[in-house]
Amino acid sequence: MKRPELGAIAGAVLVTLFFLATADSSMFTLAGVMNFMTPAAQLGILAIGAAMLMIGGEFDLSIGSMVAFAGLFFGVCSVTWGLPLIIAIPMTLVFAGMVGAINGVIVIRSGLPSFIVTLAFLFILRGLSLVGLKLATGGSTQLRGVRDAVEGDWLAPFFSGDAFQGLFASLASSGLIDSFKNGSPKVPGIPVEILWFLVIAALATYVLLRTPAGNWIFAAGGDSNAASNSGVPVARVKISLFVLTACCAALVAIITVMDAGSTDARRGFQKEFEAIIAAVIGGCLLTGGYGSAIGAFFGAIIFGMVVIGLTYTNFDQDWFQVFLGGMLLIAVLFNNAIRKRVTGER
Amino acid sequence: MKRPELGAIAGAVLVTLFFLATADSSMFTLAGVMNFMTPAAQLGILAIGAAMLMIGGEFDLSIGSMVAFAGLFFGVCSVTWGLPLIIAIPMTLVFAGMVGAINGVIVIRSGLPSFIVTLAFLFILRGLSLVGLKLATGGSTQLRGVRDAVEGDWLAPFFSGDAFQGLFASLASSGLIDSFKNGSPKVPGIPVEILWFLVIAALATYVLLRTPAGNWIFAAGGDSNAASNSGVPVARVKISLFVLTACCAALVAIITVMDAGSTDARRGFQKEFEAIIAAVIGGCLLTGGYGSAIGAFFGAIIFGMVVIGLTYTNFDQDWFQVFLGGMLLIAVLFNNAIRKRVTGER
Amino acid sequence: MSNDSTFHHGDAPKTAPIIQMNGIEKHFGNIIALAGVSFDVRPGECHCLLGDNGAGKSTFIKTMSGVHKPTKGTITFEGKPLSFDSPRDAMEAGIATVFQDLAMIPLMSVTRNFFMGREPTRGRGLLKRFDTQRANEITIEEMRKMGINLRGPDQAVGTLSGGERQTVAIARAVFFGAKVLILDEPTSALGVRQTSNVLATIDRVRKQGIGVVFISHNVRHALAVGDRFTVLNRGKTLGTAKRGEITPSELQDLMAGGQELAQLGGSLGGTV
Amino acid sequence: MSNDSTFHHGDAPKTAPIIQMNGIEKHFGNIIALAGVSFDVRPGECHCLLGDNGAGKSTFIKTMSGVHKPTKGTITFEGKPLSFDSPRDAMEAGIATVFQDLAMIPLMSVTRNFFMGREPTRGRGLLKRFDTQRANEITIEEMRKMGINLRGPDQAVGTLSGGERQTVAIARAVFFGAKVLILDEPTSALGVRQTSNVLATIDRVRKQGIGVVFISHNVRHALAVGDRFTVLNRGKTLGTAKRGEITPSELQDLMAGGQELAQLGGSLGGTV
Amino acid sequence: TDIIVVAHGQANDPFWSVVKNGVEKAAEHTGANVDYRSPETFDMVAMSQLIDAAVNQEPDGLVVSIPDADALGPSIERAVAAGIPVISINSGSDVSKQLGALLHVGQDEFDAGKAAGEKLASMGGTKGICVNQEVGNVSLDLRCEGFAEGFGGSSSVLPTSNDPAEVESKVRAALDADEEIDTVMALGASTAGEPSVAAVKAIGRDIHVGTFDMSAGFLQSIVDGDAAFALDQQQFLQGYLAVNFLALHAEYGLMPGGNVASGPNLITAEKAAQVVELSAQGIR
Ligand SMILES: Nc1ncnc2c1ncn2[C@@H]1O[C@H](COP(=O)(O)OP(=O)(O)OP(=O)(O)O)[C@@H](O)[C@H]1O
Ligand SMILES: Nc1ncnc2c1ncn2[C@@H]1O[C@H](COP(=O)(O)OP(=O)(O)OP(=O)(O)O)[C@@H](O)[C@H]1O
Ligand SMILES: [Mg+2]
Ligand SMILES: [Mg+2]
Repeated sequence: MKRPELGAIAGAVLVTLFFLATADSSMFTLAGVMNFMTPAAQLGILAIGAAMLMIGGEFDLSIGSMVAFAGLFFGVCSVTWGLPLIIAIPMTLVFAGMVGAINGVIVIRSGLPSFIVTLAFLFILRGLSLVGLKLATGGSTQLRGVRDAVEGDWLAPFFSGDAFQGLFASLASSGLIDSFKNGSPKVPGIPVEILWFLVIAALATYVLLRTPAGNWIFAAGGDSNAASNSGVPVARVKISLFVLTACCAALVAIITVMDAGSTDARRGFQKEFEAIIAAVIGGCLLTGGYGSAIGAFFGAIIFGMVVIGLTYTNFDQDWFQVFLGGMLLIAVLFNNAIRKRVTGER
Repeated sequence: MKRPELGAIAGAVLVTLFFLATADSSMFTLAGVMNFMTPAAQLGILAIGAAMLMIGGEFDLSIGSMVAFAGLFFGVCSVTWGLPLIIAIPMTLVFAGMVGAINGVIVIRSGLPSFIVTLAFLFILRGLSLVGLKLATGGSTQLRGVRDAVEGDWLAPFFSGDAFQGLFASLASSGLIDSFKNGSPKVPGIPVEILWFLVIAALATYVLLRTPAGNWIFAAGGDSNAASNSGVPVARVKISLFVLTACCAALVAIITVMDAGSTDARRGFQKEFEAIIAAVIGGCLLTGGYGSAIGAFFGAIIFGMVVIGLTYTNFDQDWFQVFLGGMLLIAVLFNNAIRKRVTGER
Repeated sequence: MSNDSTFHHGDAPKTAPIIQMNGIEKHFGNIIALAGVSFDVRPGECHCLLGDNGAGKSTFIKTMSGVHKPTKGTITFEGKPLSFDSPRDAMEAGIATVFQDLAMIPLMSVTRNFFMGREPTRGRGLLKRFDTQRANEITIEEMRKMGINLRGPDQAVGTLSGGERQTVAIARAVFFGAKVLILDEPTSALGVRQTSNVLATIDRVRKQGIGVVFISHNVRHALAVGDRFTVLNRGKTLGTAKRGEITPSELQDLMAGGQELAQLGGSLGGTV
Repeated sequence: MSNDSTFHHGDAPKTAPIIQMNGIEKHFGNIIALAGVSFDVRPGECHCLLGDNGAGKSTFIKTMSGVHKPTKGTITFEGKPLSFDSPRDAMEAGIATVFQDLAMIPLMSVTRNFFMGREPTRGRGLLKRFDTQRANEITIEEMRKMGINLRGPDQAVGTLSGGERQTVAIARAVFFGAKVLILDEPTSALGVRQTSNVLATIDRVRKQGIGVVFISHNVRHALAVGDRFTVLNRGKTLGTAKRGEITPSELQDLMAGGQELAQLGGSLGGTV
Repeated sequence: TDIIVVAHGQANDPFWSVVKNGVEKAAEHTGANVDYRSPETFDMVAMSQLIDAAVNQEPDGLVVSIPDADALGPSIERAVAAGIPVISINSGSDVSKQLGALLHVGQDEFDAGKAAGEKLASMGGTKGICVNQEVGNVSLDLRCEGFAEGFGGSSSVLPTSNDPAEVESKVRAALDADEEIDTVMALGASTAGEPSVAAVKAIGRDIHVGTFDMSAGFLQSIVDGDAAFALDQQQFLQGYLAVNFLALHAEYGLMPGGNVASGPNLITAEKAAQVVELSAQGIR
């Protein structure tokens, strides 16, 4: 009962063992690990937001579209309007947060399930991204030039590229990590999204377990009626969670847009789904009130590892989806069995 | 409280009024109505299955993939093996039902949320469809020739084409309904899926409201623990519902494959989503124990009307998703307000 | 406490027990809820199960009605060893239970809850259907007998008051109770009138030869209808006493686990 | 019923009421749950709210604690007209409530439930955090005072027995009760020891000048601690009586809505 | 004049947005009232219903793409029966005539794939992967099949999603896992092509990357020498010409006598620089 993430950790170990046995050895070199951790981290940032919202008893299906929409907004800020990052990034986050708040307010006011409200926003935001992109570019569905626009901005290294490049270069030159023939390290540094992922997972865990707000989130998701009767400001908590989730999506948008240098209308497609999967693998209950950020952290890693890892194996890639589904099933079954074992019967 | 479908009916009226005001007048001609009712009926058959499962407290995210998978199976039965429909159709239904039962048994045995289990099957079935298609066709992802294979089978008219063709032809020749310049009626008959849709909606309503099994479904979804303590065979009820949902998907697969004459690996993509949307618009609670088949019926009609209806209006396709989302939101908000009004505060 | 209670009818019957539980243990993970409890019910008797909060009473009757499987111990039903796989099995064997949490579905109507799992049908073959009309009539009638006049049989249970809800659960169990009727704190949320109805009902049912297991924290209620009293403490049986062998204050002391009560002596005349 | 109860301390205080409710009505759709109820609580008194099942007691105290907005009627708190927008408002004004359904989250630990909405913190600024250790200590201690020894403060409430759960809710309300303490059938699931603790607690709290609203179906419990008694029937006030002005059997008749009880007279000595 | 375009690609698909831009340009030039419609996903059943909906509105001309002749055939035949002039674009050149369409503007997906495969084989490729961002979409699958045939050497399909980070990681993983891969064929320029180039760059091996369709970013990579070529089918023309033909047909009864091949058109380093700007505007 007490440790939702236990199963996810066990699942991660299981998946690792599976790939150690079946995948090409390059998967677990430093470069290989960075390679599958990058998409896992991008998904994970979304998944932690989604997990907190799920613990609070709600869903947000619009986060995938939000990635596209916030990406567009950020792209317009920096390319079209030429704003520096110190303005563009907060503006994007505030803007995304506002959309999240609208989601939240509609859910709370109407009493409708968040599933259906945010589903409407899934379509609306996706559609607006397309319209906005065409307006911004004069007809194309891709907005380019972000990399040039943010070049040299002092904030850029925090949101794109690789961190600790100096360290890695010196490690490579001293032969501690692999390097290319020309002497540059195979892994130039740690992609910033991985660092963000770690920081956000730690923060979310702290908030959930060590602050009054965390208690309110669990309470609001466990039984919003009982929570409100006990004095928890349920509406405020839930709206804040919607804002937080939207901001997570916006952060992912900023990072990926700066990394790719461009954004298009299909960014973040179905990420809402993957984020929920990762959260559920991580032990969150769909009914709310139970789960953990650490669980979502490992859930995202499992998902990322399976998606990318299968490419390292010799399986016919036509079977990709079959394996993905099968491994998901095995991971959650295993995860569930372990949790029941460790924490006693429910 | 007592009539979940009230809001959906009101929503359907609202949407109809909207299109009467904005759409091309041909939308509400006989041909136009048949045109939007056909996808609504295909979606509706899925939605009624999904609604019953949701009332029973579970989800099935694999129905979209099941449409592809059952379509492939049916295609192989009739094209590759040349079986007559009287054998091919029951085989397909039994086969789909078995997969549904596997879903159900895993959910019940493991105690995992059905969301995650059926999600795994979403991938597995989609992947198997791809692999199976390639095997059956020798490398292509499209299996063709179903129309020729079933041509002349006495069962074919029940599952494909239009019913009451003679009636419509005579109506057309007597000028009661529109006809093309060459004299054939614009509407050759009522597409069979619409008839199936009506029959299934009526049956499902009967089962839910008038039989012990219906009571068990509501009970199992309302609180499976309390239901089981009161003597409801919860496991049996839920597994049967999974089977039923899978069979609904297989029926849609059979109808669409025979109509299209072909099947491909992307059939039914995201239909699980749309079916759940329709059920929720129709007043089903995501938490189970509340909803109706009639609601899902009108939910599917609303959804079908919006999707097809927008093409009868002058909106730019770029704005399609924005409108779709907006109309969904307005329909459910309206629906919710009406229901609260009519049934008193919750 | 006077002994001339209207409900008392001499010693407990000497017939063979309908159900006999021997050395039942139940563990939840590393929590031991029951550490070896033996208990039996005979036809026509009301056997009270008493004990402090958390003593294990609910857990025990749940093993009796098929909800939990005992970790250890045997159940003998009408002389044969038996193990119930589900509450439905127990029900079909003739055990009806009012659970402490009532096992009601808030979103469903009173009638649908009343007949949940055992719906009356009309017609046959494919036309066999839930006989709503008869079900409604029975529900209204049974509730009236318990002293509750429903607004309508299709009111959702979730909108009933606590006591009304409890009455539905009791009326249902009594209606279907075939051989054993188990009541877990059935009167806790009931008003005086409803309580007296329930106690009278227990008496009536018992006279029909049904065995009743009655859990209560109210010493007076227990003494009013009980033939035998078994006291649980921390998952163990403290012992069983027959009616008349034990005084109310002895019983109350036992139920409190032998610990001192707060300064209440005078005001409540010895029985809380 | 003797009048020398340990809990009785003369007439109700004559001070101004803390909270005064006037002509409260509450409709749910077309169901009229309250049809004009007036009620007040003064500091240092225990005002009992009595009535049959479905009389509207819970609905009434929910309007008092900010859960429902009354359809009609006025609330005066400490002399000023007031309307609570949420339970949190009422709580901040100093009203603590034990709801009949307890308002607990089964999946959360006892401590987290105990402090839900009012967590003690340590540190400040960004480092302000939930002081788990102190919270655990307080929880264990307050539960012990009520006669429950918890296995651990991190046990999930969902795994507690019915009575243990109720005790958590009461201990919580008492701990936070500032000016008014509302208890909706707090002793319904409690054992004798826990009940006597709760009654003693009500008395202690009242002596500190807190006004207590106590709902019960148990005439004896009500008489043991009540200073005034208001009886509801079908959403209307039947009248208010001071302690000593009314006999137990009169009170019981009132609570039963004036209707006859099943043949119980002898066995329960007039009070169920 | 009213003209309706029903295509199988969504308005937010970078490839199809160019077709749509062509449609809009033609509408502007001819003054016709044109609607572009497509199903929400690659869904042939839904597409046939959209064609039916279009026919019900009795437009003066109908433009369709035909990725599945079996599924769409009856609806197209119904349009023809209703006396609506039909032009097919993009896919379906083989069945276009047979179903009653007046002509076809486009390029055969299989042939295009074959051309690309041959080009890459001629650059020395022996082992290739085909990066498919939408497995099961028949027109994309055909491109892969064509590629496999034209390429001759060993080739396999790498299924991915639309997410650039995932595509990049997967291509990297595939390249890491098999040192012999020397050719990457992407099925869409911005979704699959650009991340493939990034992956190849990060891994530091000498690998040829080609793509179907174009995006400004990918073209820039061609200019910079990081990628080999883009296979352009000038889909702007497919939208523009089809609408134009039908508008002229409605006004004057004019119609060209045969199919128009809009591609394939290989964009290599020499030509890439000129089209970057046009691509950024959604014209190429
Ligand atoms: N599912 C469970 N998991 C863990 N512990 C449990 C579970 N169910 C009950 N317990 C524990 O077992 C003990 C006995 O609980 P039970 O509900 O049987 O008590 P009870 O005698 O019915 O008490 P009450 O009179 O308060 O209803 C309690 O301490 C409780 O915490
Ligand atoms: N949300 C609601 N919707 C409709 N009716 C309601 C609702 N809540 C309460 N009622 C009705 O109002 C009446 C009063 O209910 P309430 O819970 O206040 O009774 P009570 O006096 O607390 O009874 P008990 O002693 O059984 O707890 C009941 O008849 C109940 O059916
Ligand atoms: Mg109990
Ligand atoms: Mg009440």
